[in-house]
Amino acid sequence: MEDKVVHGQPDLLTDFDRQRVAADDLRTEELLINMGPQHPSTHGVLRLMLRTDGELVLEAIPHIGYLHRCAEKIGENVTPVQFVPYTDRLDYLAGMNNNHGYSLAIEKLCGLEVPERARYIRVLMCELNRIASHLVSFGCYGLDMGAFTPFLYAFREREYILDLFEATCGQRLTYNYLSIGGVTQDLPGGFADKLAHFLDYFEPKIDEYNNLLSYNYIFVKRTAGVGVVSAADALAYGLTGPCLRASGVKWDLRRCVPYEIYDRFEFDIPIGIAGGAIGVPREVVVGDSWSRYFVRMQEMKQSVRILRQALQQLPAGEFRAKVPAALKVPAGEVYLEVEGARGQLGYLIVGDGKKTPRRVKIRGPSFCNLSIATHVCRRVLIADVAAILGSIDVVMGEVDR
Amino acid sequence: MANFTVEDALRSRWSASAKPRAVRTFAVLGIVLAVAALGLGYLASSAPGAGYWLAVLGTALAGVAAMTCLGAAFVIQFSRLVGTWLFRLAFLIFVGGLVGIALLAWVPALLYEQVDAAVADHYGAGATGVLTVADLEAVGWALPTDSIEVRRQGAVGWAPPTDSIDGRGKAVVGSAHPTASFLAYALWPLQFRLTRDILALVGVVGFVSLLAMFTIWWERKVAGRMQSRLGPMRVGGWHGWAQSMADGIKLLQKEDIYLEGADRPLFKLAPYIAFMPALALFLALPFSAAWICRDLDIGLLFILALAGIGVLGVIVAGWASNNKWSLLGAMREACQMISYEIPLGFALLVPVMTTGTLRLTAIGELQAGGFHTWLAFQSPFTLAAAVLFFTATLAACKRAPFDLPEAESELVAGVYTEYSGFRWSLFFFAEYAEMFAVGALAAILFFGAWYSPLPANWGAAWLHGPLWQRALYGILFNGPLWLIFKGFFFLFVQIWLRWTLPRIRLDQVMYACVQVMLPLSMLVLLGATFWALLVPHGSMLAVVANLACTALGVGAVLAIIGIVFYGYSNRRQLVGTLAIEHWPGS
Amino acid sequence: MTGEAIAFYLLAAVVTAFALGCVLASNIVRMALCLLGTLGGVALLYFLMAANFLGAIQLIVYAGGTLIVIVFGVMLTSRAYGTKLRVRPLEMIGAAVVTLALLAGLTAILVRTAGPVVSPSTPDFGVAQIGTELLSTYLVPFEVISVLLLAVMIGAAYLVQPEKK
Amino acid sequence: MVGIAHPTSMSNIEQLLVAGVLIPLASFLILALCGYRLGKPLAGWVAVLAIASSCVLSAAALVKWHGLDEAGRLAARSAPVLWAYLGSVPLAFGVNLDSLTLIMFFMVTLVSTCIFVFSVGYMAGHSDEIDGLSKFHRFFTYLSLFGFSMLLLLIADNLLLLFISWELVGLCSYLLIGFYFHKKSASTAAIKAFVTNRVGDCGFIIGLGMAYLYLGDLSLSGAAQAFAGQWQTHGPLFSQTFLGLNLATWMGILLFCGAIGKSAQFPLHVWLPDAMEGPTPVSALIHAATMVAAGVYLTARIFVLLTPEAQLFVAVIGCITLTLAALVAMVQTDIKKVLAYSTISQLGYMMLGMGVGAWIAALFHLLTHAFFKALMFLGSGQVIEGCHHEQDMRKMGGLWRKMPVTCGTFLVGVLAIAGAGIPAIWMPNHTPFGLGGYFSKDEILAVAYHRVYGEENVAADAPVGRGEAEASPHTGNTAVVAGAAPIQNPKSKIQNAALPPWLFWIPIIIAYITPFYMLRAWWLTFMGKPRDHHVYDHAHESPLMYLPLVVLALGTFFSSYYLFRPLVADAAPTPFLTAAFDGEATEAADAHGLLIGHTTHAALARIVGGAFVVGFFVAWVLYRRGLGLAEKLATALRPVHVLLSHKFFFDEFYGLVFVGGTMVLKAVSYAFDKYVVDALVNLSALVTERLSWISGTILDQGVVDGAVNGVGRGTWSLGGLARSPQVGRIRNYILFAAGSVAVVVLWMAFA
Amino acid sequence: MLTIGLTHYLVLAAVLFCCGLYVMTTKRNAVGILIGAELVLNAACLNLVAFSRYRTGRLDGQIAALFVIVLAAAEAAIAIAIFVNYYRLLSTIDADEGRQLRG
Repeated sequence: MEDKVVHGQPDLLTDFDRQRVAADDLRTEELLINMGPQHPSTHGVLRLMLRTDGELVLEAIPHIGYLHRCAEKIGENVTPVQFVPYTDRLDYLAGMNNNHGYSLAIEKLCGLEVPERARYIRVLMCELNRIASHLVSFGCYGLDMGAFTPFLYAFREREYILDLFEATCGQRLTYNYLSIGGVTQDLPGGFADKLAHFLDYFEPKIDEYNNLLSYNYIFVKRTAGVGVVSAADALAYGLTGPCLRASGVKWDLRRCVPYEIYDRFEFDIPIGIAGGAIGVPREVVVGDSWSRYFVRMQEMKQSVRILRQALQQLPAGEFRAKVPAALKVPAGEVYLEVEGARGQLGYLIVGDGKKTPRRVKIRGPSFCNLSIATHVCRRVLIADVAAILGSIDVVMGEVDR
Repeated sequence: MANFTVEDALRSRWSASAKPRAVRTFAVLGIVLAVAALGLGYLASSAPGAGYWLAVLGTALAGVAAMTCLGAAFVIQFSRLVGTWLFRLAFLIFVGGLVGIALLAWVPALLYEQVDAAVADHYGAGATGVLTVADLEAVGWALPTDSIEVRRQGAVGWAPPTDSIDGRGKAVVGSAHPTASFLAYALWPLQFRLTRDILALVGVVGFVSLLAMFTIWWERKVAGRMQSRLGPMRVGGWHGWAQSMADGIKLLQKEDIYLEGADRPLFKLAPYIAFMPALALFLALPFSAAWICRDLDIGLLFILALAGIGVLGVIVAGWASNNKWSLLGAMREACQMISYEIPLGFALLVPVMTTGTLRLTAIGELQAGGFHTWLAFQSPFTLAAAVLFFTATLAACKRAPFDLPEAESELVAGVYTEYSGFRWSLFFFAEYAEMFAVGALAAILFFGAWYSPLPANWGAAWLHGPLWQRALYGILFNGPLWLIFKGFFFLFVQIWLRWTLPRIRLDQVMYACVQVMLPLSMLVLLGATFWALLVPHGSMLAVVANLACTALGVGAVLAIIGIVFYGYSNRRQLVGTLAIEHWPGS
Repeated sequence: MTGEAIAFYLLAAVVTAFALGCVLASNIVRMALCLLGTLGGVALLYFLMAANFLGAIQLIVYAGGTLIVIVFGVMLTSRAYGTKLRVRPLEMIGAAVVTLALLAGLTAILVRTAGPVVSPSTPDFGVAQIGTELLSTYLVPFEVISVLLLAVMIGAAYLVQPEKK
Repeated sequence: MVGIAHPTSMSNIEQLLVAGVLIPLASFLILALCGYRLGKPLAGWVAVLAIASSCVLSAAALVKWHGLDEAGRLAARSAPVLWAYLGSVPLAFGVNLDSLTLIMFFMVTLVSTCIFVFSVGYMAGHSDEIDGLSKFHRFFTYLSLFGFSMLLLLIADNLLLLFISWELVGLCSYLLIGFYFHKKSASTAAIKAFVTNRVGDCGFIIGLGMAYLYLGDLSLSGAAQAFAGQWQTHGPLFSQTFLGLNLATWMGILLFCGAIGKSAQFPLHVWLPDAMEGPTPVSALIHAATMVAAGVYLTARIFVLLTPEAQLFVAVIGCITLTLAALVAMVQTDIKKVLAYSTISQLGYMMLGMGVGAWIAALFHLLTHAFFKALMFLGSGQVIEGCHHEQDMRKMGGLWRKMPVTCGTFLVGVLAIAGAGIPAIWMPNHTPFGLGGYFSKDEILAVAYHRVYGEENVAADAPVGRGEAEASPHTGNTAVVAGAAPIQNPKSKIQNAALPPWLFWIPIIIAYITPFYMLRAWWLTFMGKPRDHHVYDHAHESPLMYLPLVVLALGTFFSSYYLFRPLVADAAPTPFLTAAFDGEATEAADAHGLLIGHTTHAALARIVGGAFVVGFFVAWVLYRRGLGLAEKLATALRPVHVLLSHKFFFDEFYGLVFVGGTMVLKAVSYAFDKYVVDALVNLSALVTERLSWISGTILDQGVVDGAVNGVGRGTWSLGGLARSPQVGRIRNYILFAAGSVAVVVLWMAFA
Repeated sequence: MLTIGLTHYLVLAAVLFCCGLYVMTTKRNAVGILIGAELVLNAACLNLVAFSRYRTGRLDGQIAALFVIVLAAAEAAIAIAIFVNYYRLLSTIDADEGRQLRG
């Protein structure tokens, strides 16, 4: 199957190709169009140069760098504790996960032991933030497809999560909560009840949204079979997270290379399934936009499962280890990846015994995921570009760093 | 400005010193004018001949001016009080205006009836001629009803008390009374076509502007409710009713931006090309059998033609913007439009074929016999044609899920990308006017036009009764209110779809048209033809089909009502069961 | 000066103005818009001549269909920043001379051969008559045209199909 | 004249017939739309069900019709439905309800039903997947469409509707011949059939145009009346001549051209043998039983429009055809080709019958022929299918052991086509005995005999001249006013003159040849020793396929004189311009059964009564011991054998003349274009260019002065201007056209 | 002058015709030529309807005009298809460039 893929449009999609004849008919001359950096469906300041032929996109080249803030360089000039807030601004939709990765990497380098309660709180926060991030993705994807209403629903649920975050750390977007050695403060009173309440409320909503959007005929028609990424391509382009799993690769760091305490929880890894299976429309191809979108919807359910278990097991105790006031980054090198909301978020930290690390390098999943865009956006319609980009779900803060 | 209200506007306009001065000026002026009016009135009572009329006119003018000035003084003096009351009643006034405009439908009809009857009375039935004021004066209000009935069968209007008719059915001509003279002067211009046309034009323009403003606000409210939010709430007080007006004012003040390299004249012209046909098609759109600006024998074609021309404005806008997104939008519009006009036309042919006329009033009149006589329920094919028509009009009006020309998530804002301010709003006026027009067209062609679901002949007795009976008849059985209601219903369905469905891709739009709707509409047309040929009216099959389709229609209506009631009674539950009270201090 | 005369002269002025606009415009889309004006004016003239159906058809088919196809064609075939295609002045002069000569000749003939002004001899025909005529007297041309339209449809689809790779 | 009728006002019989036509159409639509989903056996059974119900309906109609008296039959006809006006000519479509329609309808549906059933078995054995798509349902789709169009053709009461269905059956024929279109020979044969038929149809449509123009009415009855009126008033059809023949004759001949093509008459017979490339059921149904007979049917329908000259033309064509085809059939080795040529030959007999005025006999022969030829084709299909698609008779032999039923039923067909029967004079009770083929062929020959030799007998008791025709009560409903002043009889000399004798004698000779080649085919296939054991071992027969054979064999038995002929005779047109002989024959036949003039039959019995015995005997002698003797004979008569086995070189001749001719024409026109037109164009361009070059360059250089430069440039641009008509600019062409118009207009205006 | 008769319409049609002709002869853009042709056709239609109105008293002129309108639509569709092909082939819409077929 791999060798059949020629230009990102596998041959097996013959009847979709047949439908595209209409698009081919409008072929006239090549047009260079600037999609972004202020385009509504590029999710931030991504700029795509589209070489189109009428409505048919021949090539889409991403131009990045509009949100570059020298995050890595800053990381080399501030102490690890000071750098944690900067990580919030990488993937600003899932700040907790960013904090988490960096903290884990520093802790590993410095050999710090994190208290048990803090570990659970970290998992709670990461999974909640994953849900929040996927909700944004879900809502915006609907918006990209021209369905406005799901966006508002998604944001309504996200509000509740942000309320929880606000109660926990006082912030709604950039938390600086998961810090080196644990979390900055303990959970507020009554948090467990609120969270349990929220989970009970939220879980059935996922099915509702599936019925509302995922199985909508038009939505399926728009997304299924569009932007198919084969497993081989996904691996070759270094795709991670939902984008990789949608291509049928069962790879999730939380399960495959367990970090923190993820090995203590039961959860499944949702992957892309070919059309015809239960709950999957017939038109769906493994690795298409619908699969990427739907993997996120299923991941929210899994996160709810993890949250429930973590809440049950949540121990009492310290929320933070004793961290020396003047933490020195020991000489050495550590590279650590966590499963962020968008994929594998990696931190490479090289220390040389000073207060500041000598080198900080961040592997942003969005950056790698975006690299597939050119490959996939060949001979698709302009509307499909929005569908593909939305399903890749990039956050420009992380791409540009 | 978040809390800007009408009250604020009223309050901020007047500085401390200006207010008493204005009040004083207006009060004095008012009193002077009132005295003048009284004097002229005195003169009028004694002056002979032409002087009498001059004095009467003067009295009237001076009286009106005096009332205006005194009123102004009062309003300014008690501006806070008035503002508050206005503020409270504002929405009522707004909605009342809307309804009033619709009700005004009757007023011209009423007056025209009087004048036509007078002409008929004077020159004989069916003849034409020009009446002088004196003729009208002599006729007065006592007009025979039978001539009215002959000329305006089924029209809603006012009829004089029947006791003023003598045994021969002729009016008893009373002596000229001063009120009769006023009326005669007022009615005299109405016998000319030009006057009526100008009045109708004014009505149409007023209706379209009000309609667009109301619909934009309504759409935002509906969208809000669908998305578990409130929609506009601030401007105007009650549920932000003045939002569209505020937006309009804002848009008027905005800078009119042109792009460097845009084709300026075309760029400026395009919104008008889009707007004018949308406005003009109301000229041939009957609001009821009596209230129509021009009852064309090809009314349907006329409306179709104008709807087709309006598209050109959008296309030209896209082209003239010198923006590739706009260009793409324009191309989408062009190919979508050309494709969907064909199934639209086919679907339209079905009622035309069934009724055998292109005159919209004639098509409407055929559906007077109640719910089951509505054209959509005549056969399975007319029902299918109604559905096809509605779908095609969605595409024709660029409404979701066919809103590709402006597809904001794909083409930024499509053809409207480079437009701002008033020109931008003109496109939206056109769009909403057209939406209402196709909804009304659907009602006229398929869903009983201006008739209520009740058979009109149930109220036939009221048609000749006193004014209140005739008004009741107009509300219950037959009248522009029903058409407006139906038009708004279809408009609501369009809004409903927009906030529910994702957008279709271009190739799917074309596929849906060429491969699905086109053959389907051809089949429906063919089926309707054979139905008309082979199933005689009143045969068993026809009756069964009619009843089945009617049952379907009734079911749909009941389902919608049921859903509405369910939604309304469960409105608290639907929003969400979670209420996280905020932590203290957060 | 009857109402008809006023309307005619007004419409004639509009039609001529738009036709001249077509002549003078260098931008192809403007030409198309002027064509729209001309078509609309001619349609109104049809209304004036009591050919209501024809007027409406003119608006629907010409203005709503043909013109959009033309504008669509313009968009497909000209870049937004297209170079102006101008003809040499000599050619323009030649064309002007020829067309003006033609106009002069035609007008002269028309004026010379004009009979007395007679009032229109037709009753106002309705749509029904046109339909009856089309399906009886003019059945054969009607059918031929339907076949032609089919051929045109296939031909147009064939012409613009993408070349096979 | 033409009443507007609501469809429901049709009589019962008409409704039955219309339903019978529409059911196959419904089946066609069903199969075309969802035939693929119905799958392999089901799609076939849908078609069978449709045609079988048509058959039942037509049988019911026939029974009803049989029970009606003359008045009831007249009453059963309803006014045609007005469809539209073609100019001033009303186009009304209705059902042409008469005995011929009914009996043909019944025959077509019955034969079709048999063949459809057979096809289900036949096609099931074929793995017909092309490009991954099964062709099974498509076959039945086409068959259903054919059923519809053929039946429509039968009930058409209007030449235009007839033409439409005529073209529809042609289309079906084309589709079905080319059914195995991946086979080059099949697609070529399909195209050949289509093109050849178009040649004929070309004539037909011109004839139709003439009918429209001169008669002003395209309905069959209306045209006949108008024709009569023309004759009476000596209208343009009769007064105007072209190449010595009057236009009426030309119209008849042109209309008959359609029949020439469809019925594979000389010279357009070449397509039918090739059409055997189609599946065998198709050959049986379309190219033997029904469609090719449509030509004869058409001739029968337009018989009243044929002048005696045109009739002679028909007879001559028929005679030539039957001779050529029978001769060729003698040497064919492909079993289907033999049958194809025998079909052509029999069609020739029918046309001959039509031409000599044996209207009833020809149609009677059509009916009997339909049965036995369908029977034999299906038999051959059974053989071919059983023998692993082997069609060469030389490789068969001895198959009777393997396929007894086929063998027996085939023999019935052979006997029928050979005209096996015992003439009345040799029967003790003077009642002849024989199969249908015997009676029908015999009657055609008898009529021919009369026309050649028995004219004096006939002239006495049958009116020939117009005057008598008017007076005769047989004229019935024709529009001739009795007692009208006799006008110049437009009938030409040959009306009263006897036909040339060879029109009688050649068919007689062929009547001897027919049993020969038919028995040859049967013997080579079924009798003797197996010559190819591979084929022999494979041979088998299946009940689904031989059941229809049995039904058709029964039909062949019973399609006899007593059952079919009276019905056909009912429908015979009251002779108007026809030779009145047939009227006499009808009278006689009705009165005495078979006694078509004792003398004639006695003479005939002496001449051809034993023809089938002779033919059979010769064939038996020749092929009794296999092919050896025949091959020796072929070597001995080599030139004749070559001529016959190459089918008189018709294909080669056409290839040379028409295809080659077109090529030559192409070459000539190309040469003309290249050497004359282009040369002229180039020359003028060259001259203009030279001129401008001379004026621009030579003069300029010759005169050095700068002032002259301007002149030179001017000349150059003038030259350019002069050249501009040829630079290919559309605008300039328009300008020049407009300029010339302007000159003319100015001249008109001011001169 | 004050009563409108046939000649008025004919003169107007002549003006329209000449405008169309001028457009056809002076525009290099192929679509422009098409627009000119449409003007010419409109002039013809106007003539037909005027004759029908003022001379024949029958519907023939209107119906002929109807056919002309339909044919013009067909013509435009084919012409645009050809132009699109032309544009693909030559990358320009300049009618003067299409000269490969000249003698």
